Amino acid sequence: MANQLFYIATAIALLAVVVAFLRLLKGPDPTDRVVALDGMTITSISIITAAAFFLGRVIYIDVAMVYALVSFLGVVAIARFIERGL
Amino acid sequence: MTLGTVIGFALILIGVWGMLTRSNLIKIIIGFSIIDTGIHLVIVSIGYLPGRTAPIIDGAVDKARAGLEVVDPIPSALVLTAIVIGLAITALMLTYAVGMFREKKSLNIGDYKELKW
Amino acid sequence: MSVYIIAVFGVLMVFAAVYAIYSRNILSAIIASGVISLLASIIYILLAAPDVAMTEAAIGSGLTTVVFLLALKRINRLRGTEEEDVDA
Amino acid sequence: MQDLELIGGLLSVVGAVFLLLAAIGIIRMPDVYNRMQAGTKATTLGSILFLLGIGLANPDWLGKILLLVLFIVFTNPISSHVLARAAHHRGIPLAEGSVRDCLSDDEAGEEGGCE
Repeated sequence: MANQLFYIATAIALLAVVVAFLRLLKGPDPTDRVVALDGMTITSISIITAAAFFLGRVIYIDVAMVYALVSFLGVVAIARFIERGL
Repeated sequence: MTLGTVIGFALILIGVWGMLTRSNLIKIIIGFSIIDTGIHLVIVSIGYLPGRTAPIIDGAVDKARAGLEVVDPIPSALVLTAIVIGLAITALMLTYAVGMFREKKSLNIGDYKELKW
Repeated sequence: MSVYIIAVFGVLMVFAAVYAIYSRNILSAIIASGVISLLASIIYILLAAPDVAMTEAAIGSGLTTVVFLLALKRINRLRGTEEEDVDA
Repeated sequence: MQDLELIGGLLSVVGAVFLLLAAIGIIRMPDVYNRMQAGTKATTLGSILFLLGIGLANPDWLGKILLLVLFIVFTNPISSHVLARAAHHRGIPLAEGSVRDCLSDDEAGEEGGCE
């Protein structure tokens, strides 16, 4: 029962990634694309943690931490480039 | 897994197409980095064995039966080196692009007709 | 479950790669190539290679994007304008 | 123990619904600033609920998951703030129906009004 609930939650999160990706393809300005990238990465962190739960390895959560840190630094770097040229 | 191989080859083809048809120097370098990602994906998916887990021995893997439970770690190690070398090659190509732009004030590859400058 | 996740992210990667080649704005193409690396690192986790996933997320997505942006800043300074749009 | 897993699963489904609503907000809102509100606040709440649901279903991992939640809570508002400043500096216009632009007023040296 509980496992089916987690499967449903992961499927909804996958749908969320796909919907946010449409804005990345569509957005008129690079700022829109960075906003879509930010939303996609936070949703992907949830999917990585769900994969760690299904596969039963705690080591995958460390990857999620590195992913969060690096995506934050990337977003800050692109925003600084847009604002005053890095 | 076969699916990873298919995605990797699709990325390689898209990267080759981009490198051959675009005329902007930075677009060519982006095509090269897409080819790089595709090759890494192919090598990692060749080393994957279905139903097995990551080759890191902790509480979740039995030490005595570890050889029967983990995937092949050699392709992972090779790709780990290849990623870092790919970054170095990308940085070198960008350095050449900046130098060429400083010389002729153009990013179009059709403007560079000499064999040396 | 992991087969479906790999299929969805693979299709997204292919679309992002085609967009990165087609786009006329260089900054958008650089963002798209960063998205390709981030999605590839999730596929590496599902292919049981967490060390490769960590390295790809740190170097392929973070450092490569920063190196591209640095080169673009150099080129814009040499050109003398602030825009990042370059004709393909 | 079975009840805890059930509660965790329900919490994860609620968090995933919040993530989906955030994605729909990213694609439906009229301009960059509204998209940023939807894409940062709702994803923060959704991912916190999702991760806490997994942590309740597997209590051994609760320490690492709490660390990840703390990390998301610290970094997500900062990236939203930096992006909003960059969009404003770039000169992207507000959507129709916006009533007040406090950052422009502050840069123009206008007194009062915006807190």
